[in-house]
Amino acid sequence: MTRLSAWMLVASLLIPTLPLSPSSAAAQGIPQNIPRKELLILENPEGTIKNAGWFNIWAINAGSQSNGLQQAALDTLWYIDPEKGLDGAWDNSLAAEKPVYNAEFTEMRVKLRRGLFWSDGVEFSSADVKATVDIQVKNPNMRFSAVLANNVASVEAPDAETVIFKLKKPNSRFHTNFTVRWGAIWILPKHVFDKVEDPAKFDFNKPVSLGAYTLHSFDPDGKWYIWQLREDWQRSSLGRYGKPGPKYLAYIDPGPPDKRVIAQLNHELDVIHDIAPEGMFTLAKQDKGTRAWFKGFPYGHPDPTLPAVIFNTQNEHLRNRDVRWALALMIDIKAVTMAAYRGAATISAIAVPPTGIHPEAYHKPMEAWLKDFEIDTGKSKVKPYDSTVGKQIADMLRPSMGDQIPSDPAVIANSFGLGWWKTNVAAAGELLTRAGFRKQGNQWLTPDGKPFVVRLMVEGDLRPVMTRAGTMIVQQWKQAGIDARIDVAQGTLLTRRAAGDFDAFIGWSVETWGGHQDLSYFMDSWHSQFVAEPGKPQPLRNWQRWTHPELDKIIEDIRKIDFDDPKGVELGRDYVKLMTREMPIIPLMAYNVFTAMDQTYWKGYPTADDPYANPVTNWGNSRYMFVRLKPAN
Amino acid sequence: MLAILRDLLRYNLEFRIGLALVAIVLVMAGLSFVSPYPAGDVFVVPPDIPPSITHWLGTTSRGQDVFWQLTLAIRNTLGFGIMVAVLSRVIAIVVGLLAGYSGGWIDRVLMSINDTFIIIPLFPILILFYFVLRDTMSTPLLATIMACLGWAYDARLIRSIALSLKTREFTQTSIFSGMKTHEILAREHLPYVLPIVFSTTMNNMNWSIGIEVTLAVLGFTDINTPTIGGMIYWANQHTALVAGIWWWIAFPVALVAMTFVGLFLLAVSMNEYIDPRSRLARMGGGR
Amino acid sequence: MSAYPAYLAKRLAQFAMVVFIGVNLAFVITHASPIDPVEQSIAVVTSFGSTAPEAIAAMRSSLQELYGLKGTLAEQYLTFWSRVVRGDFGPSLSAFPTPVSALIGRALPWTAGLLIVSTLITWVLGNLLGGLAGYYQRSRTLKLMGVVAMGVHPIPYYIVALLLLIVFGFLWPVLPITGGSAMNLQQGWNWAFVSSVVLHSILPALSLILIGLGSWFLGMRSLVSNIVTEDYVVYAETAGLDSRRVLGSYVMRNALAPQVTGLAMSLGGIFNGAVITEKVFGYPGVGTLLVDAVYAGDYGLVLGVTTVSIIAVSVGVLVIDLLYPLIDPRVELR
Amino acid sequence: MSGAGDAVPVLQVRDLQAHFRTHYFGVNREVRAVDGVTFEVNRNEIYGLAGESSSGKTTLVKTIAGLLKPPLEMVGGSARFSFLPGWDAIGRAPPEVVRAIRWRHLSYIMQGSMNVLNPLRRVRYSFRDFAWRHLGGSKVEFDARVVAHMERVKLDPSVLDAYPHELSGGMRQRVTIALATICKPDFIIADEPTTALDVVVQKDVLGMIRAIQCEMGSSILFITHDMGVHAALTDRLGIMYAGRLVEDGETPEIFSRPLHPYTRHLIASLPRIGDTEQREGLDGTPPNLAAPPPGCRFHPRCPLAMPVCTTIVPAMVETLPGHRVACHAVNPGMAT
Repeated sequence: MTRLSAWMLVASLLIPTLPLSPSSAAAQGIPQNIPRKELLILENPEGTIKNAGWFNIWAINAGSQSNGLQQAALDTLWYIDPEKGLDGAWDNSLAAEKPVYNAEFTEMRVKLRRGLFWSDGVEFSSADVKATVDIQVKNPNMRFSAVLANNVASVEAPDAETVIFKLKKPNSRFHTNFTVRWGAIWILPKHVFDKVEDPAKFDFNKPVSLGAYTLHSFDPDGKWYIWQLREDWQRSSLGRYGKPGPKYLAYIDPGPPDKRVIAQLNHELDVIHDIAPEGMFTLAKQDKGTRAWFKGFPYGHPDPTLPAVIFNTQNEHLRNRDVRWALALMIDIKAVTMAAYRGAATISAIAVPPTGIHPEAYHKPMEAWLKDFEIDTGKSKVKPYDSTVGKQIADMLRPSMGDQIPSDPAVIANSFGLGWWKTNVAAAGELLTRAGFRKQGNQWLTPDGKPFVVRLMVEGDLRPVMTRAGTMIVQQWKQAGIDARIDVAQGTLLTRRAAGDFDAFIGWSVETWGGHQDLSYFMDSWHSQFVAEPGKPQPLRNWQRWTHPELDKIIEDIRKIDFDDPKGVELGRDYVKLMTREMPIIPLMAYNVFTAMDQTYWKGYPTADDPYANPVTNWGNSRYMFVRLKPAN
Repeated sequence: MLAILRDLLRYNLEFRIGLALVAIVLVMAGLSFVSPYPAGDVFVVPPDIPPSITHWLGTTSRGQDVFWQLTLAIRNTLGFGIMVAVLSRVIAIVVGLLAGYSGGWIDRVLMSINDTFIIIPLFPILILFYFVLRDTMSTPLLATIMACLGWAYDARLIRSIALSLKTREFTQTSIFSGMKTHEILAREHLPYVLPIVFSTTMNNMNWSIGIEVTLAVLGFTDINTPTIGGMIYWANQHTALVAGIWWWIAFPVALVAMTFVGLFLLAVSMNEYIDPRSRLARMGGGR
Repeated sequence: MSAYPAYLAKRLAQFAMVVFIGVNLAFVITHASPIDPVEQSIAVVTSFGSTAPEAIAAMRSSLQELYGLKGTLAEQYLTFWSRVVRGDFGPSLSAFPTPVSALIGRALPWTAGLLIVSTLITWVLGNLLGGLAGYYQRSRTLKLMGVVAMGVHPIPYYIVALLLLIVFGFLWPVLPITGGSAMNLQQGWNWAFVSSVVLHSILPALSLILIGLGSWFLGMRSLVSNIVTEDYVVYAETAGLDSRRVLGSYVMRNALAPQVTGLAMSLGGIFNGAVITEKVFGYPGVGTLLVDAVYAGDYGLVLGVTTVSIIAVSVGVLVIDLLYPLIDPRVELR
Repeated sequence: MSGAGDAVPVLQVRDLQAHFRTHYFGVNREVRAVDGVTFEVNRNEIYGLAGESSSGKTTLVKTIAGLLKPPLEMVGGSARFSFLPGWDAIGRAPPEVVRAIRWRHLSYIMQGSMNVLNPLRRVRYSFRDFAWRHLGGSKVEFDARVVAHMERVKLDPSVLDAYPHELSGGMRQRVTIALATICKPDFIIADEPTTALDVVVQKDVLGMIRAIQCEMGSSILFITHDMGVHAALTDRLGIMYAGRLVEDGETPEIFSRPLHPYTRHLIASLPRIGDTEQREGLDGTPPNLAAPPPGCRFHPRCPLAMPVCTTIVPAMVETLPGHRVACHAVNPGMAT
């Protein structure tokens, strides 16, 4: 019996490990049958794609975009880089030059490049651009139908290299629809879509590519996509910059943050889109080959996006400016950046991201105005701005982080930001009192005598950093006597945000170009004409559902001036002042994305030292990275 | 009952280990009442300190002391388990006794429903509940839902005991003496059923705590209330594992494993004591 | 064997009951929901731009029909059933316009494969070892295994999966910790793909096996230690039968019947475990699909996966029930 | 018929002792279930063993058959079979030797025979499991032999393909008898084989046992508490009380001249045709074997009890030729 039992024990231990032996030496997490040296592996932050075989990006809500489709295979007229760009932030991609408007901004004329080909050998021409507009206007259920239908009266293609858009009303920013920030209206292949009966139900598999890469293979379960460099890559718009380094690109779902870190430590994931700050610190410590945007602290790439506490200004209590300001004055931003980013954040008191060229255009010039800015609480007058908060954060971090923390005030201002609102619970109380609230014990009651409940919605582990910021703010509000609650919405945040089903949430309604001072990218959609009624879905970006006559005026003025007109900055500063007075959102900080790049196989990634592109893998711009990457050995 | 406990304590190793584990867990939970830190607050101590004299189990990346956080977490987790156990016990006893005693079509219908609840995969249903209730899904509500789903195994057990009780003489006597059904069930049968109820309580708590941990880790519960699952959830949010903050995950996992093994051992040893068959087997087969 | 038709009828009735209650549960839960799936769905679709009012009205109407929210409660109920019967849960919102059924159809084989294989291994191994432990009660090795089983068995799936992930993905990284197969392999019956699938399923399967093993081991051990005192076992021993034959044909064989019933009873629980394990290991099965659907707020997909998993588990139970007479001819005694 | 004169008994039991030893919840218990039993069974005879339930009959035959399992242990004495020379008890012989003997030379019809057939195994397979290795031959030959044997016990061969639960109690008992006798063993232990059967079937089965025994010339150790059955079937009879043999001898002799008060009581309690008066009962219950009374274990219930009975264990003495008894009242002054 002893022999039998021993045998059984050995067997039971061996059975599970049996298939281990033949291939345990081989790397598990990389695509098979492709030389690793020719392959760049990037994270697809969308994770596992449920309808993997859907490549029709022009259909609503369909398929993956960050799987390489918009980075490697699609193209449109222009790109604005959030950083410096390969050849300036502005890049004429399919277009040969900048857009030309008539004096009234009712017509936009585009001249296209010639000699560009779709991957099936058909030449790209103005007919494709015209079809992109016509097909989507005709099919109202397509992704860009509404914006095109609202703006375009007609589109003409007098010859193969010219497209003329006739607009329904003056719009000096119409070209931005065809300008890639994160993405844009991508040009579709007319010769493919012409044969399709219902373009909204067409899966576009396998996609015909206009970029330098074409689809090689993909996982029907949606975990990986592999793209291959086109033989005729020179016939794509990227060809102008030389041959892309990687012959293959793999966009993969590497799993939750810890698995991403493990994968990069094993050199099975070259570019991580984003991880928690702790994961970034770990990589920096353990993997000598890992490089982030900044060589040291705070590592992350600041996206031209402004995380903020976004109020639902249609909410009974939050429609009152005093209440919103009171909630802002209860926040201690130092604790929030510690909780969210472990201090690795760039704060911003004003409603413009402190990134790209914005600090020069907005933050620094407005410092004096902010210092003088005064609130009248009814009982007292306070100057809430504290210009030393950025420095305070740096000082707070120095004991634990040591030399990584800069001491040069200019560098501190760049990496940690300038000032923010000083925590002032007393003033906040006075504001609430003026709004008719009263305090019972340590509990604020609304004018109708109920506890003042504020549910702060966060996305949970889909955006850990924002969730952490939200929990900290809730704690601070609670300590100040608000019945604040955290509300983890996970993926339903998007729908609830659109439906206005929230009191407040951590997110962003301010997104800018970064490389260009123009603010219309987000602000145009803030016009009161787009604000939905309570309970009805709100169209893009003005999630706070906030309207103000002054804001409408600013927006309308911007529509009438040229994209590069210096007057735009003036209007932008007016916007900042209005936002500061009204506080419909509480601006917090830049969205620092911890994109970690492993230099074991590839070198030449974009970094703060060589800021030619945004490294973040789901941005359309990151295609510029491919032409600069060289094998490490 | 006390004599049984004394005997178990004296002679049964499994019971002793189980009791010791559960006692440690209970002491931990009790300590939460004297926690020097406010329960839900973050950044009250310096973050990321490994276990040391000042912070026995280290501190989290959220600036919480793991030890004190753990005391509260285990209290909430145990409280949840007890809540589910008590509620589901009530359902199980009522259904089990009623089915066993009534017999006939009542028995058949009840047991058919009962078997259904045993077969149905409950986790997707819980997720469905979470999905439609979202942030209105509070801890008591979750406990109630789980109690409504998790009574079936025990109801079946109780029914089988009730069936055997029914044929005993004293039941007949009670019937002849004019006692009503609910009186017979409550006064005559319940005492026989209670020991087995007690032992299944442990298993039921294991089940409900396990599900709570899982739901919490997936972010499907109220993350404001510190629980064991909630601690692991936050640790995952801070990639504690790869960041080397192992104590943030290791101690909650260890404590909850202690809870599980402790409760399980209690259940097993009680069961063995209660079940005459296995007791007989130990005494020597009877033949 | 004359009792078989009656038995069959009883089992089928139970199956119908499970499906009936399960589907009703799904109906009641979704209809008690404070959220409006139609508006939620419209919000998803329109948040990407299209706001043409006529289009929304048309969409609202078709979604109401799709989600069985049109008409009176009774009508809604019937519509819901007809959709369940047709297996039509509408298009997935997070993977629009792919039908929910297509997504489930793609994920189900992964889960079924993982579950069936790991459950079989668990059941066979657990019963074998537990049977040996119950029969050879003095073996130290088997006693030790009993202690280990007792220690591991009550720990929830998530914790065990997490520990395996730490050990094999981090401390000793020899096994793939995410996905269902290696990248860039053609799915099909070729060696590279199949071996990769096996390799990727080891950790998820192992966590299911480790936990499941304990309960079968303990269950079988106590069954066997009771069965060895049964007359027919003693008699067979008395007759000088080879002890392996006694163990095999008399003890284990007879202990199997309740263990088969136990298997049917625990399928639901095993499925719960699979959901969690899949999520931890990023395995492309229905569990991952379900959790992702919740994260994505995909109403139709959540409802579809829930309903399908209830039906799938009931079918599994039914299959076991129908096979049961092969193991135990005394069906009328059950 | 009587084999008393044969030179070598098939079974010789000498001072056999078997105890239950338990250690549970910290309490050590030792139950002397069989305590110094000595008797013989001769070739071609049916030796009956009588006594109340829990008098140790079953433990005794289990000890003899080498079937003890912990916590039951054979503590002392011997039980020699003529077909197992060189070993003083089956339990002490090596397993392979024992395996070769079982069923070939020694078979067993068990108490509670209703449950001795594996409920999940067709009868045919039980025969194969039990007997094929002894009888050998091809499967077809063996099956033919089984069918032939079935006919001898008046069973239809179709029974072979049935499951036990499909058979009636009497049929099942016949199957077990067929099973126990198919190898024509030298020695059969029959432990209460007819107890669960109704009277008519019981008579039928008893007749069959007798007939087969005659035909094969086997010896049977037959246990039942039913004195009527003993009277009808056995050649010689032993009476057990509280783990000890108190009397044995030829059955007619015992019935006609019972010496031990307990035997007398057993016989007296047999119903007889024409009985009118109330039978006199026996006070008290059988003793607790974990703490048996000192001296003669029967003394607390014995109508003839004397002071000596409470202290000294009476010896088993051949009082009359072939008739032994252990009683101070019958054999004054004899002690073990």
